Amino acid sequence: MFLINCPYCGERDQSEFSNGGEAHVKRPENPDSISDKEWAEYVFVRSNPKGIFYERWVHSHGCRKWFNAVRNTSTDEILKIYKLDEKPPSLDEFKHTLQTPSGEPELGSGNFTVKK
Amino acid sequence: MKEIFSIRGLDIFQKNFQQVVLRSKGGDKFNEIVNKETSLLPPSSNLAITNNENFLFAKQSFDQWNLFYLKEKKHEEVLKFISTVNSDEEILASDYSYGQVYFEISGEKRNYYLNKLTHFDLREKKFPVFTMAQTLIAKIDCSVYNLKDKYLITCNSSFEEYFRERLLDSVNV
Amino acid sequence: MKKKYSIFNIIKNTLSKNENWQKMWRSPEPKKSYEVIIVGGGGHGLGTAYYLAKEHGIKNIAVIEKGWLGSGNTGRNTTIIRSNYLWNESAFLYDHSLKIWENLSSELNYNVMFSQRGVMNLAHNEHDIKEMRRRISANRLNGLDSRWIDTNEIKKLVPIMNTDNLRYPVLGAAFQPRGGVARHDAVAWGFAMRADEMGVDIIQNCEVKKIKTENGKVLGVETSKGFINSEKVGVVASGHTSVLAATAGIRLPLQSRPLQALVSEPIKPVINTVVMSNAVHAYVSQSDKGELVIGAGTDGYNSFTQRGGYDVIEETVRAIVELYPIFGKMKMLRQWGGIVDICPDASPIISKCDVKGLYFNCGWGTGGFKATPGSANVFAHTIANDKPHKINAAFSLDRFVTGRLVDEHGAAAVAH
Amino acid sequence: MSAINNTKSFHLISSQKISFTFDGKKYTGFKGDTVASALLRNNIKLIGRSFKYHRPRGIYTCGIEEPNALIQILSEHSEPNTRATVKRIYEGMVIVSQNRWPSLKMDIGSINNLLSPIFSAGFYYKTFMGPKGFWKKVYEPIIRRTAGLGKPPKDFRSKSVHHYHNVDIVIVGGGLNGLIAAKKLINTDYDVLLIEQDSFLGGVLNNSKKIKDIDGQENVEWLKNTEDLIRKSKNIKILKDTLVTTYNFKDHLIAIEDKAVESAPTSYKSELALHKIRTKHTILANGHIERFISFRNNDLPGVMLASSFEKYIHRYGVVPDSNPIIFTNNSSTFSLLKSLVDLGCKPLAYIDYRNNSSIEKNILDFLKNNNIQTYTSSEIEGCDGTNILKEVSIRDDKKNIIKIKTSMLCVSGGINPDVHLFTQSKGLIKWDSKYLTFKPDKPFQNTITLGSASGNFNYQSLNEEVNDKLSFLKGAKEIKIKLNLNTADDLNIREIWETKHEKETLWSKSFIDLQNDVTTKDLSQAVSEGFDRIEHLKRFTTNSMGTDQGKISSINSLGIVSKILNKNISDVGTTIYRPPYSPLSFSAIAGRNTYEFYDPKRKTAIHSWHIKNNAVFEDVGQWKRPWYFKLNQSETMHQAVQRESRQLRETAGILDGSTLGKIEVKGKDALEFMNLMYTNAFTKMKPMTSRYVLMLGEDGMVKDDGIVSKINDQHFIATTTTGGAPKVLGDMEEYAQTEWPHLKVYMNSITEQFSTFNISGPKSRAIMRKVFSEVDFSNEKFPFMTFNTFNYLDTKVRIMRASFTGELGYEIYVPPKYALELWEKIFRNGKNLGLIPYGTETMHLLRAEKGYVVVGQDTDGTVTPVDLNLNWMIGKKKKDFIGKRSLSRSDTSKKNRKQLVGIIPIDKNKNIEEGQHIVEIKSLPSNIKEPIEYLGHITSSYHSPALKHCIAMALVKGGNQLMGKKIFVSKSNSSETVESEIVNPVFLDPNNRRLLS
Repeated sequence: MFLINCPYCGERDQSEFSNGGEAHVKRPENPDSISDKEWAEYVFVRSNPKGIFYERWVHSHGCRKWFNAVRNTSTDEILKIYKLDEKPPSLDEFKHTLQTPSGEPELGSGNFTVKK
Repeated sequence: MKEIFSIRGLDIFQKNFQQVVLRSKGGDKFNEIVNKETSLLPPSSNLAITNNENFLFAKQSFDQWNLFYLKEKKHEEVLKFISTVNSDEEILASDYSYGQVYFEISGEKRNYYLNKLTHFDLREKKFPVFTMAQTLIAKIDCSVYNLKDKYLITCNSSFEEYFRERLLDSVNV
Repeated sequence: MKKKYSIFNIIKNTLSKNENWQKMWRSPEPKKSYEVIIVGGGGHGLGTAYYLAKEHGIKNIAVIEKGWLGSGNTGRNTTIIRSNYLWNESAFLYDHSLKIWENLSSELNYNVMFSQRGVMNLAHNEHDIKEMRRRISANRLNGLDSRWIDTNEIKKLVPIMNTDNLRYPVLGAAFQPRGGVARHDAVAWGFAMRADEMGVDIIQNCEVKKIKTENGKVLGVETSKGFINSEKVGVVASGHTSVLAATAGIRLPLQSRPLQALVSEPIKPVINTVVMSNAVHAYVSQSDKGELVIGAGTDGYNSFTQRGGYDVIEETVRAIVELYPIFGKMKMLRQWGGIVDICPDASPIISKCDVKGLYFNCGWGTGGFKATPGSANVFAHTIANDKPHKINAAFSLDRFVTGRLVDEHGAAAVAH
Repeated sequence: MSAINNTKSFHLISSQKISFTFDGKKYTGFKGDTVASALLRNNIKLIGRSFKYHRPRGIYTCGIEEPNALIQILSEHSEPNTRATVKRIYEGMVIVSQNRWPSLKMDIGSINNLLSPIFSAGFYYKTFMGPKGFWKKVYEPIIRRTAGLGKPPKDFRSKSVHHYHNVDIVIVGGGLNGLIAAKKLINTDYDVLLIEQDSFLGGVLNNSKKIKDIDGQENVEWLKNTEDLIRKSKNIKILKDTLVTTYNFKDHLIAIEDKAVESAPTSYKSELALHKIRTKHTILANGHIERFISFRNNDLPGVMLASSFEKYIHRYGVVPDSNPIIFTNNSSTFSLLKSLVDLGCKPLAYIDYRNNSSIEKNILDFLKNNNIQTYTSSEIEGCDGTNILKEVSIRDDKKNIIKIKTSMLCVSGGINPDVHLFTQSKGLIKWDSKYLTFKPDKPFQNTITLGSASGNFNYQSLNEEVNDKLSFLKGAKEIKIKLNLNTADDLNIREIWETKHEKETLWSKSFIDLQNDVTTKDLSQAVSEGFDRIEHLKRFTTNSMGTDQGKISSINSLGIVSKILNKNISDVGTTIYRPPYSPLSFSAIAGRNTYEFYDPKRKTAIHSWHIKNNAVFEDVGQWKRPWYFKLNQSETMHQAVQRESRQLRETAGILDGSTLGKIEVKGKDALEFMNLMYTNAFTKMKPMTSRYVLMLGEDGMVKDDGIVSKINDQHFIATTTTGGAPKVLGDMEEYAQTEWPHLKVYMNSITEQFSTFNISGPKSRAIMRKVFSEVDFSNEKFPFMTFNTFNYLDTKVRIMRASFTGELGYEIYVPPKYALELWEKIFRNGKNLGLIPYGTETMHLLRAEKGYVVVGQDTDGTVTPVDLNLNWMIGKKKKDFIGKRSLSRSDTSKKNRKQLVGIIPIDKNKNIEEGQHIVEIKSLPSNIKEPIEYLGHITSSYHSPALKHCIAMALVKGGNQLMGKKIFVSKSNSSETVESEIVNPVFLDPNNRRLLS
């Protein structure tokens, strides 16, 4: 249970929010013009990175507003929150925490106890 | 108004207000329409509350306001206002008058008891006077208005009995 | 079998002060090249290597594990085994597995303690009843031992259950007597030992960093111990599968979510079956050690941290204290989390993909343990023959394109 | 050599006598005693039996780390596995020992101890496999019977409460370091919570004689003054009897408060409180735990940790034994020596593993001056005794074995910072080769460790450490505490984890996990079988998996394994510490969010009327909905539903539909938005008309249905199913905000703002006319699927002509304040016309007669509108709507998908069951082995009072092509089937004469 800083209501317990999966996945504008495979990609396939993840949240038990977040899925740390109409931050901003694709972060992962 | 109980530093009153939920991007026209009805300007900063003796007006999000009629009017008058507002196609006004229940909670131990039911940070430095918040209390969606010496808490009326029992329970157990 | 276990062998070893036990598996350094590489040393991966060696004559295999054997979901789950799924495709797959379970201890000569104490799914409302009656009927036609039991029978099987004095009363249950639980670690160890005996190299503490491909074909894997060559790579890495797939440019319809479980302090036997409830999210069995093993739900966001939200634990515990009044005086001993990979239709993927020689066994979500031997068995077939076994044909990747999903949560079946 | 009372140390307990019962015998202790201290006072040392071998077990420690002394409290609903070392006694308490039969002294289960050589690690995995069937019938039942420690408790409905806290700083531990940290924060701007697991603050000041005085004051006096100072500070709150068990992400802590420490919990309203704390900084000043050393029979009652022995002296005023033997490898035992000598108790012998030259001179002098038999460079080889310690064997510096008779042995193998919470927070720990222990290194969260919890065992640096680590806190005061020490300066420890058995036999054992009976031999056997990773070792041997989670022994097992593997301990690593720190009550976790408050019961505005009129309720989500109304006590559900259905089609019925979701949608682009959300086309729809609508998921499957009413192109009101309401509103908000922000549209939930009544039946028009006399309800003025708003009292009601029963019908939307009044008015007016209330079951039956689907019953998330023959609801000219694209995929568009059909039995007296399947064979094998193909399943089935036979709906493969086909429907309790026919699912009034009348 982490904390999420709702851009409209302030910092609240995560239990007030619902996650909306990967951010910046645009619904195809002309669904009829794309192939079944492309459509399936839109409906069913989302990135699932270990590390930096651009995702959506909604303050479902608060103001019901959607917004975006950048979170490190290997530690759950939220690195940035931004509104839907704001430009997504560049990946470079998070280079220091970037652990993708598969490495375990030294700190904050579920897997290490002892310092090497 | 009915008193639920006053005990051990907690006083709870149940109130009957009328309420209108307004959705709009704001602006002069919106201000004008509501000002005419309420003699209030809608608060412009998010989560802020303004009031006079007849109305309480809170901005709940960037495109949403809650208007309370503190003094009960004939329902048709409220509906008339709603209909006036709705004639503007850029605003949605929905009547919330009798679908919500209203609890006024005061007493020195109100934070202590409410924090048996909610994780919400009620400390004044986090929840300033004359602001509002939407959060979970006793596992249901509620709005809380910090009116300095008391909180006004509202929730859907289907939860009325449940919510009242939870408030009582928080003091009794 | 080189290592033969029996009571006589235990006594013999006892007399020699237990100093002559052999290692269950070797710890080899990886070779330059293998015929097949399995990525992931959990039950599914080790089982796959075992069946490749045993049934398909392939001995030059490496199982590569980032941590230690069984350190992922194999060692973290609540060990429930059943096959009473709604759709034919699922029922056939899970029952294939259940049938292997029934003979697995003697097949491996290693006691995986498969305990067929029965599994019941409780119904708490009219909708549950309708769904379960439908499922039971489908199960019966598919030859599965699934039946409806009323509250009297539930009370007989689980006397400590409160069926009527609760917010959502228990109205009956779907019961599968052949279901049960098993000793999760032992499954991994048993498969590992027998695979190792047939020449499979089990390489622990070796992380696969990249699946190397060229011209649509697999070349091998880049690991923390160097590059290892192989024309066939099977990925069975549960929560990390999509991360590995991404290194080969493959996007899978998977999301990795935290799933938590907990155990109570041990008490004398009190609950002699597995009880699951979807509506109030509580499932409970009692281990042979006496601990109540309790499964909680998944969190609603992607995470690789192996920890979930505390509120999810609370959600389950408040349901079980109402359902079992004696639990009011019990205590939680340990809680932990794993990473489950969830498919949009709550069914697994056991499939080839666009890259030749690359195979995936994933998407088991919250219920993969029960499928361990069956999944391993058909996955080995798929890798060896480069085409699916008829049992896993429906669990291919192209179902998301055609729309032919095996939608187990659409059908409101319990996912665990 | 028995226990004596040390009344000089009675400041934490009172001399008030308390009597309690243990294993049927009455004992007396003092108010403030734990069960353990009271039993020790009574010279009781045998407390329980171990898990596997049923060996006798006593009291090993004086606190939460206790692995052995677990008891069952009969006077508290038979709570099992309670630590005798923590639980306080109260008048009338009844406790029993665990895991023994028939008695603690004579336990049949101890035969396992004789068989123990073959019960070595991994025993179960290697045997019990044959012959076939024996595992299930013979072995497993036997194994299971031996499971568990305590017996199952009795039913208990707790009233535990939750408290949420939002603070700036939490200090875990009210010992010396915690108090000093709190003192630093007095009158600062930080909200501080100081949490102490005991009933009193002070830690080391209460536990030992290590500190002589502090700031020139007696320990007790300083404690009192300091606590007063802290209490006076408004920003600091102290929670006593509260244990922090869990350290979650974002400095979220869980702590459990025992609110019933000194009397029977039944006399309290809530006996436990769970604190859920969100803080900005967490100061861990939670101290350390002493560890033991493994030697032969180190599990015998009478063996105790040295610091625990000293705690009993100072905290509880009981010297467990007047002349114990002490075995140590470090200097921390010096204060125990002093404490004993101060009380005139002379240890029988002092055995130190260190050699003469490395022991501090003041210790050696003290031993010499007090004439205590001292063995240096020596160790305990083992202990002997039946049920209780009788004799110890010392291996002296010349490897000679010397035997001394004694009843108590105090052991210290060193001390470990209590890193459990720190590692739960995902901080990393590091091996300290000086103190031979793991200590906190890098925190992951906002964690600060202080004192021995940080691995700092040196009191002299206390001021410096606290001032340094807390210097970043604004306004924190500089601290300067003057300590006058009474003990050795440093730990000065020498590595030893186990001692060698003089004579190795099959039965000789040194324990590494006392509760789970894991021996040092088990560890080496496990390693030799290849379980050389610490997590494997734990799982194979069950080491540290007991209720104490190996608090006093886990580092020892690492030490032993590192020696076997010839590795550094830091390379062996530790297993992951799992929350909670100590077992946490399920009742406390649940708090008040269970039992009557498990889930809110949502009630409509006319709930009270339903109760008065004998409604039987159905749970639909959180809502309570009338399922059917009982005419009298003897009427069955079937009778009631048949009666309600018949009467409605004859006269009229009214249903409380208030639970249906209602959403108001408005904006310049509302029309376009609605066209995208639903399958239906709204463009040509006339204002003030309504339409039956479907909503799909992007996968093309039906997710919800309802009625949309169009006020104008900018303003719509949509209804949803009861269960689907939040999801539909959520989806609308999501698409409006994230996918189509260019569309100007707002939506509000108005579910609760209107009560909804569905009145239908041939007499409904007549009734409506009586109730709303000014309204023209004629077909011409008020046709089907239109609506309007009318004045009613001082409000307005909206009336829509719609029906889900197939009869003429109206839906009335009224503000809840006026609902009950209107409902009663309708009844007054409808009574003579035969109006009855009806419930959801009758609604479901009546709609089935008309072939209307119920989403969630006739659909299951795998059904498209085409499958339901609802093609007419798809706005085919629309370029796009949610789910449209999915309908043209190869599988979704194929011809022989499962389609909704009607089914009727050939023999009209026969019944078809919901959920059964449609097959093509007349009778099924009694024991089905090979799968039998089926065409589909029955989604709905009712006995139709209108048609006087069973009608059913089914999803059948290629069903549309099978009209008139004879098929068979399986039966749940028989291999017989019901011969049936596939028909059109509209069973009644296919031309809608009734509906449009």
